[in-house]
Amino acid sequence: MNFEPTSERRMISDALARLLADHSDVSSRDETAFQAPYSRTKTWQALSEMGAFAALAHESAGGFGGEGFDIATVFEALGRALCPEPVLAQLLSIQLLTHVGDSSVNNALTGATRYALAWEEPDTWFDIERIDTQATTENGNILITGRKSVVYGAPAAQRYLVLAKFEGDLALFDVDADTVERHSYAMIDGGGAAELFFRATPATLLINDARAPLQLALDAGALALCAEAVGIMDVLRDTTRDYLGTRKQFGAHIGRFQALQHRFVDLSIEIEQARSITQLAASRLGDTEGSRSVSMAKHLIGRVGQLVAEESIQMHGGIAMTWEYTVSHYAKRLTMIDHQLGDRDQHLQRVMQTL
Amino acid sequence: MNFEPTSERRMISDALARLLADHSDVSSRDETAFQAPYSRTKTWQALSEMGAFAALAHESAGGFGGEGFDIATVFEALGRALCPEPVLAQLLSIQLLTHVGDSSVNNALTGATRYALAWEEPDTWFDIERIDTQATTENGNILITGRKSVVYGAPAAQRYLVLAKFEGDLALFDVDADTVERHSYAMIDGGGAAELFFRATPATLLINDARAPLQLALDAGALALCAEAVGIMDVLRDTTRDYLGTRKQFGAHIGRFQALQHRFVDLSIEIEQARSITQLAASRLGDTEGSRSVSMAKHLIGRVGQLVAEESIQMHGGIAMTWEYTVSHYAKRLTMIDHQLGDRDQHLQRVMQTL
Amino acid sequence: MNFTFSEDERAFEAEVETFLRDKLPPEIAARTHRGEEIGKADTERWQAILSQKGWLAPTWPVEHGGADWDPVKHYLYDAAACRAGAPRTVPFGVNMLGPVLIAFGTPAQQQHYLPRILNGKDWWCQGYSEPGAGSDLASLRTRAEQDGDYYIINGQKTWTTLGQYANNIFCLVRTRASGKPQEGISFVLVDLDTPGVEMQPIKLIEGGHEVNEVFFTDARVPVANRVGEENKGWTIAKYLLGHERTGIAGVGLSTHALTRLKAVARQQTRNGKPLIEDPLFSSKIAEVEIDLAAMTITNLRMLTQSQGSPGPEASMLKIKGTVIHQTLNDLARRALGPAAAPFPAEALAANLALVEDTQARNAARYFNNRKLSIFGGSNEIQRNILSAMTLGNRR
Amino acid sequence: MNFTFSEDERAFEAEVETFLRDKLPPEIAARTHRGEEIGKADTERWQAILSQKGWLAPTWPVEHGGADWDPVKHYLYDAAACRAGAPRTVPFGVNMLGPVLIAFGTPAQQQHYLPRILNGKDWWCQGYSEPGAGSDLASLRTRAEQDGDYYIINGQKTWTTLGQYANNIFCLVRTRASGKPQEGISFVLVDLDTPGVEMQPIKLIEGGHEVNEVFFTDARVPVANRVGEENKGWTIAKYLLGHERTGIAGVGLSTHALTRLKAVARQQTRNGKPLIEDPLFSSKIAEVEIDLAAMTITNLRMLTQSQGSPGPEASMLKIKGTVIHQTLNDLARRALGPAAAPFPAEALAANLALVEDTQARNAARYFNNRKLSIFGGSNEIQRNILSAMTLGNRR
Repeated sequence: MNFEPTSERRMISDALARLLADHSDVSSRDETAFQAPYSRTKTWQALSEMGAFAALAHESAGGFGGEGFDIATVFEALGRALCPEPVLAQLLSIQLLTHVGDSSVNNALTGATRYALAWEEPDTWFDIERIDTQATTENGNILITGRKSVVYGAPAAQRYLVLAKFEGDLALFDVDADTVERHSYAMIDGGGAAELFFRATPATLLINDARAPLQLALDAGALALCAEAVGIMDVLRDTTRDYLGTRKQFGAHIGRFQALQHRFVDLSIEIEQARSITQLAASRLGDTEGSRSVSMAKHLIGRVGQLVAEESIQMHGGIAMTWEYTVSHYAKRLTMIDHQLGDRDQHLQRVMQTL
Repeated sequence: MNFEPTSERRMISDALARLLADHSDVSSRDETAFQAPYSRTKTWQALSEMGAFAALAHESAGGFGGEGFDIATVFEALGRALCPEPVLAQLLSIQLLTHVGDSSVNNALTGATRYALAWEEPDTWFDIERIDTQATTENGNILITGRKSVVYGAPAAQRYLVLAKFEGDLALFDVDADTVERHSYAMIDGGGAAELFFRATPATLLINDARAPLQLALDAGALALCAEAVGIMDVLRDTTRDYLGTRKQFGAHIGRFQALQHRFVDLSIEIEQARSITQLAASRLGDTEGSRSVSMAKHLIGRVGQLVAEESIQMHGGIAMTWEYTVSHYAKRLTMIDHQLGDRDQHLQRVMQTL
Repeated sequence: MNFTFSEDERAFEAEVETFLRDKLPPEIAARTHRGEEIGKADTERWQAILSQKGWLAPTWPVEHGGADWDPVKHYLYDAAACRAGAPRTVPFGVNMLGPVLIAFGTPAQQQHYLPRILNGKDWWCQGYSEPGAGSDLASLRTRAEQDGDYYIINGQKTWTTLGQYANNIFCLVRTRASGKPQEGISFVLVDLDTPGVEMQPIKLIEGGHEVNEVFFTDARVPVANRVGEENKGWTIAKYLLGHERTGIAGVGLSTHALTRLKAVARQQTRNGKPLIEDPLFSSKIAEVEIDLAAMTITNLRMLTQSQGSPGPEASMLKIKGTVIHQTLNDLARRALGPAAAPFPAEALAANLALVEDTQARNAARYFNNRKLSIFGGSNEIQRNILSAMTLGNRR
Repeated sequence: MNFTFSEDERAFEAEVETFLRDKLPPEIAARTHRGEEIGKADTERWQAILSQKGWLAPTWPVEHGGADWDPVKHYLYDAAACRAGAPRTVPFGVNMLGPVLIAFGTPAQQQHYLPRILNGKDWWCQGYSEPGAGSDLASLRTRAEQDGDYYIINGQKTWTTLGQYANNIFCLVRTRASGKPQEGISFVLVDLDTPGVEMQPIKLIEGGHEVNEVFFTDARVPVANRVGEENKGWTIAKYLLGHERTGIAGVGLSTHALTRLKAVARQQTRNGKPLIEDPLFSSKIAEVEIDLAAMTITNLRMLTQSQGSPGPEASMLKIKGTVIHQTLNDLARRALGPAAAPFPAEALAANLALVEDTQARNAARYFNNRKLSIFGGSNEIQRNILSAMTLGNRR
């Protein structure tokens, strides 16, 4: 066993930190996070150039990473910088395109082609068996009809990977974004998503039975969200620690108040637990235990994330209730991570299935 | 609405406090609580004489109380004194005998005849539909066969009220304790119970379809346990408060440490909530909302009871880990109340059925 | 004890329900249910209706135009009003300044200001908190120096709720620099049109504008606008803290929030069944329902038993009441799954509603209501108050 | 990072398992699984077996007869030992006094005492806590006054675990009354047969006898029995606190407790189904399983990354490790329903077992293990230590 990150991963982490400090400092984040297309071309290109996308795929697929720890390294850095770029959408797509095995993955890995995975529908959240979008063949062409909802990264995407029922299976399709009715909006925690309406929209079949590769992609995505959350939690802990040592009330630094001290300690412990379970999931991604470990991690991240978000706000007091103070945005993002790719209860139920 | 106890109930409460201070002071409690028959005749008679049992039944049944608040008054006082006498067994029996309507209830109300309700069986805890004990008719006599488990109050009882399957129904029977194989033991929190083995034991049929009256009795019993818990919690809170103001560590009373102060405050608030939900259940006992309100109360008591027991021990530190110090016994009893007449999860599930 | 409502109480409840059915404008109720800000015009419209009925100031004595309700009536009104979607009465004039003027004001102040609160001529806001002194009033720094019949006020107030609609502000200001920090504070009334008074919005975590900063730069305020004795403002502040108990537990709001939570849990599906049948989620609903049922009794019991003398009850009710309300908000957010995430204003404008419009702002409501345990004396401050009363914070 | 075990580690694990299968007496394993006290004879029997294998003192350097395991090997041994039902090594000699002697003892002390720990001639117990000074070592009052080559010791120690089996005790005693309270403390070794040393049992909450009080009345102890400098015992105490990290999280014990919890949840029924299929209960099992999975990594990560320099890790591992273990105990108790209540000794004697004998003591175990968060530096003390390190407890 070895608990030290490799030097390559340390380099990626450092490079990302520098890059994101240049491109998406928090004070100017509003422009990207809350204005369409919720992505800044310069940042995206810089991410591509430093290899942030290529790090998400194995060498065999043209990347130079693709292990759980590689994904975690990238997303932890994104979380630390509170970067609203839709890298998660690209990760999910890279995972699926790798499985397809054609050349499209190369364009995804350079970031030249931007993808979004359209899978969930209103009221079928995280429940792939209830997907209702239909694909049919007409004159040799495949046409898709249905609505995809809260599609992360869709506003900036050029192509969609779409899950739809097809000849009794759950299949994956490639669709040109220009052919789809798209309604984009910001998320409450920043970043963009869209409602997509497919109305006999032409599509290319990529995978006939997509369940297994989809599960692998969703596991990778959930792991990425866990790592993003860990990055956020580290920032919130450090910011709260500094605030406790700076802010005075009743003539003393509030960090002197034992009730807050003990709560801060409990918070710090839970953050270490969140880091550990994320590392465990990273180490097992793709294994037979992979899905269960990811669910363990996503559950704990949901539980600890809420604690950290709420306690960070509470220990700061009023200032963390304001838009101007970055803690509010970190807390919002951390909270809403539990709404993406399955929440704590859904993942707990998966763990409960094999006690 | 009126939140003041009636003067009658206040009198009963005061009288019980005096009586129990005389008869079962905590230092000598071990003798009663952990030695067969887990009841002291003198205490039982004194309870009878001051009307503690009669207060548990309506005037129409020969008592002088019987409302939810009467039951709560008696058991809160028993809890405060940590009295191990099996009054709960008598309450359950009085409730059922009142329904039968014959003269046996009079002997129960004076305490002259001591009853225990034998309903649960190994592995059918709190699940009356799984009762497996059978009653059959042979030559005009009813005979009961089966095992009843953890029958509270059985070691001191002269008669058992027994639930058994009879002609497709769940029926209630009266059985002479001398005709039953009984294995008595103490509970970990004091007080006695027994395993009862019925082997074609003669019995008298009391109620053919006992489900409804049994539910009423169990509701009354669960309410009684809630009130007992409230009495215990008040003692634990006061003892902890006094300890925090007496014990010194690091040169100051430990009550000066803000982390403990805040936890003590949260404890106190939850105890008030426990009192409130018990009062609510008392006010509704027997109503259409009665069972649900009792389940709400028993759930909250289970949840808060554990918090109060654990925090009282933790805030005291080592001394509360010792047998000699009464906090340990109060905490044990409070904890084990969640194991009687349905635990927090079972009652929560009843509440969930009608959200 | 008797927990059934008396005939009188039932009749009152019926009267409240009739009144709300007849007089509450449906478009206002709809906005309340959607969780939108109500705005100045509609708030004033509704408060005028309430005032006409004599119910705007339920805790004031009748001789000052109040309704003098007991806690049970207050509870009954509150619950019905929340069910119906009536906006909350803005508390600063009615529930805060009013009782202060009645207890400490001169007859002239009472005669001038109280009717103007009731008839809506004045909208008051509160100038207590300052940057760096949220819950710690003793450390406030806004100072008032006397210059003849005027105070010259300099300093900054913050977290001034709905100040953007107000024409007046009551402030705690420092009138003496020496001595104990609590002792040099006075309570003064300031017309917001006074030159040198500026208000700026604060954008909150969820994007809304409900609080403000107020800057005082050589603002001249008549000494006659001081309430109570000079340097005794601390007494008034403490009086207010103890007086704010009615409604502090928010039982009416939470009861309605529970109803909304159950509604959304019936609408949403999980694993092909209504979310309300999911045991993990429904157990959370049941738990908070039980907490709230207990709180309903705790609230009435404490308010009834301690009428007059403010004790530790207010802090208890504040702590547990806000925790319950926040838990309800939390579950309502989580019930929506991914549909909680769209930024409400935009998502609704696109007319693509993923959920009923009364539920669309659940995440925003959750984030906004993190304030409940911070503002108005944080729950940590309340725990300090309580432990001082119960443990004596012995040394 | 690489979380798979190396070939070397796997081989070690296999060796441990073989050793336990071959050498652990089944009757001892059965008692451990039942949660019974192991007693003196069996403890000594097992520790002799361990010692013969060279595994009794896993953290000691090899030159002193230790095994010098790294944290991963320690974890592997621990997990396998708990699964197999091997008794825990009594820590006072091996894990506490041993390292102290190695770091602070004279060569003579090392040569005399270390082999006697390994060969079982000495059973050590700990004299730290005093009545009124549980976790607050600075306030201890047992005093040692020098009289020629002897200390005359007077005072009282308490919470002396398994003292009834011991022949020796190591104590913190006050050798100087003046100055800072921490500075006048010394660390001395006392033969329990010394005249003036008396031991009395303390009965614990669940009825068991595992701790004691020790009374010192003019007990004469050679000054040569002092370890380290006079008045510098505080340094040793702190060293020990930092050194006790291996195993402090109790991952092995908790892992086995989780296995037992799942077993009982499969045996018990609720609503006609195995309890493990009850969503409310099984969600609690899953939650604690997740916490424990995380703790397994946290434990190894912290022990590996901080080897040598004791930091805040020990406190973190203690707090969360004990909370997890107590949660497992709590669920195991609750799983039994009414069957948890019979007082174990009596109920088992009557041969009426309601549950398997490995589960019958679940309630007793729960109550007994409330000690985990109190003894050995309460979790509150650990939080103080941690916050001093991370927040600096700035003023």
